[in-house]
Amino acid sequence: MAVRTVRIIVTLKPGVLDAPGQAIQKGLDALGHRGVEKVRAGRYFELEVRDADDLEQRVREMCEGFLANTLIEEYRYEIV
Amino acid sequence: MAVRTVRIIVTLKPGVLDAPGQAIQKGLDALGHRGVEKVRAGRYFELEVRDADDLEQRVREMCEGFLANTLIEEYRYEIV
Amino acid sequence: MATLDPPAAVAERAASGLRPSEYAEIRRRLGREPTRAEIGMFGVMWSEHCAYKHSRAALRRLPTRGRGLLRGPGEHAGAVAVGDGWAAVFKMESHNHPSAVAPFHGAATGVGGIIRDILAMGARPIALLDSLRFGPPDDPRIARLVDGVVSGIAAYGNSIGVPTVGGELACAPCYRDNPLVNVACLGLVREERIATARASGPGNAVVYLGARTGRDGMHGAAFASAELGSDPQDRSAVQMGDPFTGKLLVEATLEALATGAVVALQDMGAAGLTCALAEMAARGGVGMDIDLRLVPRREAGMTPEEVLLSESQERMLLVVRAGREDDVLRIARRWGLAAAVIGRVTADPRLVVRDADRTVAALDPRALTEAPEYAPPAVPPAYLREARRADLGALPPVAPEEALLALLASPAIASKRWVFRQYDHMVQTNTVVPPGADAAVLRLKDAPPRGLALTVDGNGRYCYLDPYVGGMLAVLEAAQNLACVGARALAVTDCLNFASPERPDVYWTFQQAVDGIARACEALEVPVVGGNVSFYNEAGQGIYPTPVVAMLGHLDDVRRHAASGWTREGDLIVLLGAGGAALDGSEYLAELHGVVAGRLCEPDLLASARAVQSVREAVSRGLLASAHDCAEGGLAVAVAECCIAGGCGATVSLRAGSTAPPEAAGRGGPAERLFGEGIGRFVVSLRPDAVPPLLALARRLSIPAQVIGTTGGERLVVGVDGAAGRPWIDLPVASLRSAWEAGGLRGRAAAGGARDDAVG
Amino acid sequence: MEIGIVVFPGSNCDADTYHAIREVLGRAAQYVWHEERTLRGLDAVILPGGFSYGDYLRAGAIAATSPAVRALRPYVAQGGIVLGICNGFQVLLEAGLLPGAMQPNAGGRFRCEFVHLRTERSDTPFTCGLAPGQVLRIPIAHAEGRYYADPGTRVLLAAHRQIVFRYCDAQGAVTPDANPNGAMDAIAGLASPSGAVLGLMPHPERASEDVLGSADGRLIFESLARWIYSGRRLPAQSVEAH
Ligand SMILES: Nc1ncnc2c1ncn2[C@@H]1O[C@H](COP(=O)(O)OP(=O)(O)O)[C@@H](O)[C@H]1O
Ligand SMILES: [Mg+2]
Repeated sequence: MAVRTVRIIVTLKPGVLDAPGQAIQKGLDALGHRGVEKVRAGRYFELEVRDADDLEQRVREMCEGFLANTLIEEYRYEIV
Repeated sequence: MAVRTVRIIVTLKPGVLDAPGQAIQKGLDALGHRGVEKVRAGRYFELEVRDADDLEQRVREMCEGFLANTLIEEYRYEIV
Repeated sequence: MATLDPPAAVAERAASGLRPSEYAEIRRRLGREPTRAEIGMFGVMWSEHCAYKHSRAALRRLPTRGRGLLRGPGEHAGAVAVGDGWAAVFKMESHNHPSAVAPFHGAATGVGGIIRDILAMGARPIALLDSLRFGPPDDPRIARLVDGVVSGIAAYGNSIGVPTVGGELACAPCYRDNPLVNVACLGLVREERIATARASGPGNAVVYLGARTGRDGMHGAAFASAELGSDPQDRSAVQMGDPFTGKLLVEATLEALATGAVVALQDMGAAGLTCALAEMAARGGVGMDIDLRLVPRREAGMTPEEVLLSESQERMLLVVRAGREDDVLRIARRWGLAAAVIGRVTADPRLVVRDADRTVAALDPRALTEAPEYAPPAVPPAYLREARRADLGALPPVAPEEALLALLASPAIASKRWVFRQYDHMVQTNTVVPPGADAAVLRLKDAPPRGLALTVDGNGRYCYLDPYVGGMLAVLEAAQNLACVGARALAVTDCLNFASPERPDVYWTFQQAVDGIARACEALEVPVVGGNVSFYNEAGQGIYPTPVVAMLGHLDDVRRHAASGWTREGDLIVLLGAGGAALDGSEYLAELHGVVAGRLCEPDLLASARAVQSVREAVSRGLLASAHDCAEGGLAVAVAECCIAGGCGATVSLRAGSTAPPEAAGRGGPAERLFGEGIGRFVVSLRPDAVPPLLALARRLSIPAQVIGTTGGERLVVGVDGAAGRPWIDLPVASLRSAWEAGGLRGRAAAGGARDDAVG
Repeated sequence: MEIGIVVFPGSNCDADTYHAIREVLGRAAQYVWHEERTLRGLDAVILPGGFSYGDYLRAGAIAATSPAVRALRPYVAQGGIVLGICNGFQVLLEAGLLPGAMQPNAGGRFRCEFVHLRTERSDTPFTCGLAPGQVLRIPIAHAEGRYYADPGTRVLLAAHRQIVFRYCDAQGAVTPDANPNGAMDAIAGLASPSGAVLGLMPHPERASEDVLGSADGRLIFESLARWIYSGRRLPAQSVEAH
């Protein structure tokens, strides 16, 4: 069966403090990179998954149940 | 001046040990998600940057000098 | 047997890093041209990092005998008896080059590597120490490097569950492009269960255990044996650590050893599988027959050479009794580790490496392990004559209070809390004295009330000015630090960081430093049980000669230890020891005047040993409320540190001496008396009624002792006996503390948060 | 009496906890392998600190998928009591046995140091030997200990008195300076409404002997032993985060 690549990006929900993002912004600033007004930090996953009719449904399950903590994080995905 | 959103994904170069990816794959397996053949874990950054003529050049500099360690990581970006 | 692969091509020969004379020697030993795999194996095994080609002769100078020594150099780490049948295994190693190019992963894998050295002795790793050198931290690039290294050590040590209980950190411009990252590890094992790396028993299985082999970390040993350059070849040398797998490997290995099925074992560190195969076979005088196809791999399409030379982390090689392989494989499965029998021990001392039906190497393993030894020329560096002349009279005046605050904020002296707070220093619940003291103290859970103490010390600036004296001072300072917590020195391990040994002036400093370390260890009667040499540290200008010494000590009763802070009002402060105080090579000259110069005076080793003994005895007899040695920054910094540590002030009054104004830096002047450095001086505090027994003890050991003040109040006041007018120093303890704490955070803001670790 | 200590791959405070219970407290303890599917017969279960599965996703996330953790729900439903220490707390959150989530510490770094805790509730199996308001000195050691819950949950936490320990200063005052990681409401210890499940960021097993600088953590284990010994039982309950 075909294998599909799934790209998932998980970021903090708006309103949840993004301390790593802020630290990175400071770091860029200290290195002299001006004009960076905001940084959001997140996680990226690239999955190779065997194709199935319910692939999209399964990807959502993986995200909600595991890859993202939906209490504080949101996710988006792309199946290629 | 206009502010542009830059999306950056940093992943380990192929061949470099991806311990997080391996652990996450095991976790998905334990949860009964069959058919996941590979997981790559990476980092995601979303920057709001003031536009400039050399924006692309500057994004590359931020990636090479700070956001990614190009010895072991590769990055891709998208300016929206 | 299948036929041997054809000889290596000329290009492969060239890529191996071997010299023409070495290649000729290999041909002579083999009686033929080496194969492609063999040339690769020789290339790594005869690299400086693995073979100690330039250092072996000098290292023989180090004393390796001593009370309680169970295993000296030769195995992975030395072992000393610590009582009740327990042995301590102790070793230090450098990870300088990898940390320069990938601070986080370089430092992390350094921790993993030294932990597996200890594990290879059959010991459970129980503590880590880190010794770090960087360029000046005010530069954001350096701040990031520091941050990456500290985070890497934290990430690996914390996750694998071995506490980092102490260390040191200093900065100087010479380390700007070539930081030093040295890590020491201590392990514990029952004496009768110390493991060996000596393969034996023809027919026994050679078992691979741990992470799968990938292409990462190719040529790491060769990398550590060359100068850091901009060569993109450097890039393939970075290894990635996985502390999670490292932890599983520790547990699985100890469990496997407990079954009694394991005959010998070794970690796959530098030079990977090649080194483990060759060394285990050579030590045992046996051979091995190995099939590389059986090696668990992470990637498809790896060549035999890649499998042989990969430096993938978290792997061990075990020799397992024939018929008991399953005992080990079962344990590996339970812990989720890859494991496989990849070959057998043979009686014939030949290492035969096959790749299915091809034989890629077939040679006597000793040919690989007995690398040529070089005795390079050694001449004193030209800079010495100039550097040893320090014209103190010409220095601009600095007020003592200003100098004290600046010294407290200098990276070497300032608070390291921001560092060790990131290290789990309590896991395993043995830490009695955490980082922040002169030495860390651990209890021995299984042999109460015994304890162990650990410290790591070295001063590159001293060694730059006089490597022989500098080497001695590193050892003495370590012994002093142990004495301050009440421990008796048991063993030393060292890490010798130098530039290229092929430069005669560098080599001279190396020999001198080794000699100095040896002399001091002999005087203290402490054996050097192991260590590591890191050459070619010369990115940029070349580093100071930087030997670093880690010392292990023993306490009969761990509850009888001391700390440096004064906590009680009304105690008397005594200065113990005969050491002089000079500004030559001092932190004061470097920090306040940007001068690295002076002539170090050679310590009186026997007097130093007696001073160390007096303090240790005083602590273990319970005479002292606190003990601290005078190190960087001299007496003034030492008393300030005691104030800060205990949160209590003091009034100190020195004997009247020269009449120079307090700002002057001349010989014998106030600056020298306050900030001059010199080994063999301790500041202790005690109840007035304990002073007579202390003085009696000092007299018995012929150690000068002098009451110099009283604890109490909220200020530190340092003046001269009978002098009128304002004292030299009169500052609130709170100001001392804030200078010291702020200094610890210098450059920190610039570090930011994006690191080269994978997730989050 | 038998206390089970779950061992995950990557646990590193399992042996410390075992030592505290066996050698310090003198009570029976046993290790429970993470693949165990039932926890029957155990008087209490402890999820120890460490880096389960390397904590490579979010801390505790992978361990939450293990059979032993999935067995916690029925175990608690039948009256069992559970203590999650540090990584164990993170696992309990990820498994939904306690509400909320952990985020990286406010300073962005791992922090290992002694802190003070104020006891907010002393009617749980783990605090029954403590007085309300009692201040304990116990170390923390974590990188992700910044507790967060959404506003709705926060209201429920208060309503159900789920906050058991808060970070405070030596005098017991809850101040921003005394909060080492930026945790919401200075939460250091959080329980299910009945008190049967407690998540605790600090490490009581590291402060159970004077020689280690504090024996305050022992009071938590002694409470647990007393609770079990007295045969007290919590009513069987539904195991929801609230
Ligand atoms: N890199 C480090 N890692 C851990 N602990 C450190 C580090 N650097 C310094 N420390 C700790 O800070 C304290 C002060 O260090 P240092 O000034 O070198 O002490 P000393 O002069 O007595 O050798 C020691 O307890 C030491 O263990
Ligand atoms: Mg000291």
